[in-house]
Amino acid sequence: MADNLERVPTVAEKTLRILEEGQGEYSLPDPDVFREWTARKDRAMRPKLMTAQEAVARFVADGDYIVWETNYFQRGPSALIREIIRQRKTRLWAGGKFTWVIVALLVEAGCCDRADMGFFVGGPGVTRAVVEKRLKVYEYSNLVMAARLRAGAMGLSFISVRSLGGTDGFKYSGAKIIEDPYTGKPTVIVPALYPDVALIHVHQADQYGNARIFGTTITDVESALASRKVIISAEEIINTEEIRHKPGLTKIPYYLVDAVVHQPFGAYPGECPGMYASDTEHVAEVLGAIYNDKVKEYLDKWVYSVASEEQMLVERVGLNKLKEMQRRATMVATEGYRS
Amino acid sequence: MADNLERVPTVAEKTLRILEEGQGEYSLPDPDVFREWTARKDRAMRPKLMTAQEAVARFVADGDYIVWETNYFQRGPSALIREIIRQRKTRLWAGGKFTWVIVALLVEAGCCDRADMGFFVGGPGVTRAVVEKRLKVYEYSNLVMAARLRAGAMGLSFISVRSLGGTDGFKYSGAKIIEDPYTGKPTVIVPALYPDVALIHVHQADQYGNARIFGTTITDVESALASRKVIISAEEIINTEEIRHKPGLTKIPYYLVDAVVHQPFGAYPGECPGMYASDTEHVAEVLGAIYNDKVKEYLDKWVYSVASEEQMLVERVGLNKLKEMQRRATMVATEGYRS
Amino acid sequence: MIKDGPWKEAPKATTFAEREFQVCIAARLVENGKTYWVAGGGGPMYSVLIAKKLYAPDVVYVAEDGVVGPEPMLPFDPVMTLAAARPSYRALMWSTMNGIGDQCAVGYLDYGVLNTLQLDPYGNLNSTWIGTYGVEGRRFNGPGGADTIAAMCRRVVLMMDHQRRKFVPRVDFISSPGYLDGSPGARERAGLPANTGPWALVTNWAVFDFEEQTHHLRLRAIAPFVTLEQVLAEMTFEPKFPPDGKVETLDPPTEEELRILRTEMDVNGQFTDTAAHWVVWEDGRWSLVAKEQGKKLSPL
Amino acid sequence: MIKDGPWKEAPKATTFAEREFQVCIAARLVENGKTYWVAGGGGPMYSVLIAKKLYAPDVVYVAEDGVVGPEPMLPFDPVMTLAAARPSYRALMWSTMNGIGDQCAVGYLDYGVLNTLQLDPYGNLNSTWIGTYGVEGRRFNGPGGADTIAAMCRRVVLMMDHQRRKFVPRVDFISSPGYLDGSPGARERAGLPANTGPWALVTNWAVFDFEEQTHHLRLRAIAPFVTLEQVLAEMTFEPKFPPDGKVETLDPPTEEELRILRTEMDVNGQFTDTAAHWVVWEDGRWSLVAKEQGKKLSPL
Repeated sequence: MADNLERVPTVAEKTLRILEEGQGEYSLPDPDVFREWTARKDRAMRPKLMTAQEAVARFVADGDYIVWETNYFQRGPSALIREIIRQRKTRLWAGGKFTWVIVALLVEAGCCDRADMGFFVGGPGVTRAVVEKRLKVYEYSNLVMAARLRAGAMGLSFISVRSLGGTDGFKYSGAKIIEDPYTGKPTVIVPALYPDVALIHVHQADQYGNARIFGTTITDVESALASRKVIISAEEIINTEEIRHKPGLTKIPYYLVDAVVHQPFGAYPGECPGMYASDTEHVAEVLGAIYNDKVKEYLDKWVYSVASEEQMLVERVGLNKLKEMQRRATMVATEGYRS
Repeated sequence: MADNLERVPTVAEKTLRILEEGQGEYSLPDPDVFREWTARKDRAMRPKLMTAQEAVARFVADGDYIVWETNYFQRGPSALIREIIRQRKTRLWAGGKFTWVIVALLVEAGCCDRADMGFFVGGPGVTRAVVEKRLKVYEYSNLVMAARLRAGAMGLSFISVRSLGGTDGFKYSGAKIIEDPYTGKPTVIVPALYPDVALIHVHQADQYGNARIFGTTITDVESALASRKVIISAEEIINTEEIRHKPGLTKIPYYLVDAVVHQPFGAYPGECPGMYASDTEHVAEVLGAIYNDKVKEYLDKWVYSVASEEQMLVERVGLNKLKEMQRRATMVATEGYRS
Repeated sequence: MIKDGPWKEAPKATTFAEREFQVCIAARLVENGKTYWVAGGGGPMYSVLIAKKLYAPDVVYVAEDGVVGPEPMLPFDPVMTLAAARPSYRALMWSTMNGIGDQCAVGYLDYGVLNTLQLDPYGNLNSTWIGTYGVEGRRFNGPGGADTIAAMCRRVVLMMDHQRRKFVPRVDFISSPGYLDGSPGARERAGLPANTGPWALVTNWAVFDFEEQTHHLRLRAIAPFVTLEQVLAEMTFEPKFPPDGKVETLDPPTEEELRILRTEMDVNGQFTDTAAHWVVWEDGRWSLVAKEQGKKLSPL
Repeated sequence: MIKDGPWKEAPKATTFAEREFQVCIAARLVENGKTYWVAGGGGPMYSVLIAKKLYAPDVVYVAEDGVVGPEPMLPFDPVMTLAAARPSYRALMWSTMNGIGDQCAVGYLDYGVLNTLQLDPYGNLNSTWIGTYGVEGRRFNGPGGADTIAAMCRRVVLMMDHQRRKFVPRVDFISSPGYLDGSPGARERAGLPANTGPWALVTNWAVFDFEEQTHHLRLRAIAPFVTLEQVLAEMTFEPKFPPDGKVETLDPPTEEELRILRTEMDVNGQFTDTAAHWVVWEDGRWSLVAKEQGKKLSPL
């Protein structure tokens, strides 16, 4: 029998009280349901190169919960987002953490009717959609959304966080406060997030989806692990031989990935650190469009009136601008972005 | 008032049942207590270079809970461990995950009277210590110990895991099974681990403790974040200028670190991937000593009879052997270990 | 909290925008040898970077996305204060959002500096909705990283415009936590780490802290170009006062502070452009002078 | 489970150690196009690597420390099967322990292959203590990574010596979970992921699976060099049998399987050295022949 068995003097009760519950809607975070999905994903290394059109058509469905990494201005999957708008997807639920204009664009384009808030620009269009009940917003923060994705990436149903408690956001979230099972103190927990689609723009990937990202990352890895469908857009497609030469640089392994889109300037108008700087005029234009309620005009010009990203880059942006963006990146900081 | 407020149909009860509790001893995982410690650590960049003797004397106290990364054979802090034995520390509690011979050496040396089990060689000495009640062992697994450290590194008190449940180890652990607050299903949770000391051997560090590790890591980063005192031993001391040149390579920032020990061959007899291969004869010798109950002789030869690691390397190992170990590393795989 | 420092002896500026003043004052509150986690850019970031250059060389600036201790390549492109090459330049470490959140959770990130749209007497912040939540008014950008910083950093410095509509008895929406209802242990009951909370508020007119027992906003110092009456008139509630009743007067910006701010940070003149007037030293006293259209303040 | 494959047609070996046979049989059970997470080295690792070379080219080998899909530089130094340069060579990714654990938890690591010291009818594993826990007997190395793999991989292949003292009605200590008490939902009640559990047991004499309803060990095939009676005599409990009662006979190792095993993996002859005898094909039948002292089996 137990020789080193000792009674631990921590929790005497055999129940834990739930002290408070947010009332926001969320999908039931059941890891076993998610595992049924990953069971069906292919593990063999097969080429997954396709166009943005094809990737979005095949892997983004109306009603999906989508997450994207970083934002429209900084290594975000801007090209994929524009393609979603171009294909007029509907009823998307947006994981709006660490982002600026994307939610506003999706809402005004009629693509999105629910959003989990971390940070996104809430101009007149978003306000109107909320007041007119065309958009439901649930309230978290950047890091709490990151924690929810991390819990998903860990295959859990929930995780505890040291923030969100006490805010009004808590009330409109899926969080709870429970008695901590070990300390007995009040502890905030949040439901894991298992998105339908992760959109991730990377510096380099091979044709199978082994992906490299340089610089800071937000929750690229967590999103790839926690999402049912993963679309990678990459500035460069590199050989798998190169991947094997420096395995420490691989952030996302291929078997998580459903589609690889070769999309140079895929973060436009944003910066891709170490490769090109942002188009500051475009940044001002899109922010202005949102604050001045001109999003439809912006979308007409930059999204609907062009058939593809390639056409947009050539006809709307122009090669000179693209070269200038690259030049400015070279002028600043390319160091550190290849290792 | 709440406009997008909806009742979530998941948890109806206002309590959660604790379904089962392990009976193993553990330190109360209170993040706020840990934060009191980190409040006092210095944030300024000050040189922390010192010898292994000094680092162990200053930062390892009798009775401390110690963790180390990897093990005696593979990029482990072998030199620091030997110094702990040499200084005859006592009553240490060993976080024995992903390790081989270290717990057996510590136990036979009289340094250790408690161990959390993940994986360590349980030869006759360890068995005897358990039966004679000189050693208490609490039962986890490598990954559950890693999860406990991760919970510590996240500043939490507990985390849920998808393993350990159903085993006999569970009974001798600090784990519990509770009703999941979201799914209602039985869920295993484990207490966060906040060690007193982390011992981490790295490829490169600057004098302040900004540290780089190449190849796979076990829980180096988590251990550094979750431990009160962090001792880094490094194969190479590099300039901070070099650190700033490739910030993506920094795994541990300096303000977590208390001591930096420049210790070439600090992983001996183990391999340091990309720098030197292991001393296979020594590996056989130490394993043989443990299985054949000759640990005291082994320690006399390799630890007690030399005053320092440097003396051991020169007098017991010899420069030819060290060069041969480097040569074998060069022959195999140096690629990938600088990025 | 209001300390003396090198700014006492340095040449003073005679013309500046109020928001410039605010940033310089916040810079002087920065404690050397501490880590500062700052969400986004703007005034909070500028104040820490100015402090590091002038007063607090051992300060470690940490960006929201996990850039630790950079030597940022100033100035930045508009909006590009995070997750971009210039602000990340020559860092000691590039981490991830959860990675840097972990560092904060275990207590390694000492101070946060945050902008807010609205503030109540207990330091609660609103950046989500002004008006009746979800029904009327205006949706703003949400807490972003501010909720985390407000919850987990040991001390939080707040920055806000000194306007009556912003000092409210109760914020329309608590986006990021101050002392909540101000009662003892309110933050702990909400699951937040112990010994955390707002530490100072810097407006363009005044500096406040929070009374230890009541957690109520307390006036500590005012700008040299406003009166106590003006400061109080632009608040809908009365702040507490120090036990000795003494409200200090702040020093104006130094020329060096403004030079750095204007040439390396606010290079597009956002602070000066959006100001309705300049603060000017004339005839032995400070006065507010209407700005000449299109004219920028010189970078000194 | 027992399939036909290229080994049917390949030249057969005529002399081998039983543990070599066991590894080759386990290799034939490997499913192409799946991920295999293997704790430590030895037989489990060899079986997956042989399979990848001969039968299952799209298999992804994952090492316990998070090396994904390496082209390992064989043979390894003794003990150095993890966290070392040779086993990590030319990988697709180097992860961390928690990082690879996450991949398993969300379901991307399909199979595990594990050694065990003791096994019960429901596939529970003991690698912690043989004897009365903490009181008498012997402490072993603990679960290591096996508990995780046994809990979270979708299917687990077990490897054990076919000895009476190892097939026990109840293991002395459950280090890693099988089907626990065998009852429906027992694993789920313990918090383990749904649709997981032991899938096969490969000994040096036989292959078993687990009956779907009862989760009880079921004999499926035996080695060509032993009889059914011998197999059952070395177990303390009776296994289940297939519905049709048919127990298949396994094919012996092929020359190619053994060549790879001996020249690239078990190069120090640990499997053959520790064997008491060799299995030899002589005079039209298999027999066990006492090993000549010091003589190694040729690498073919």
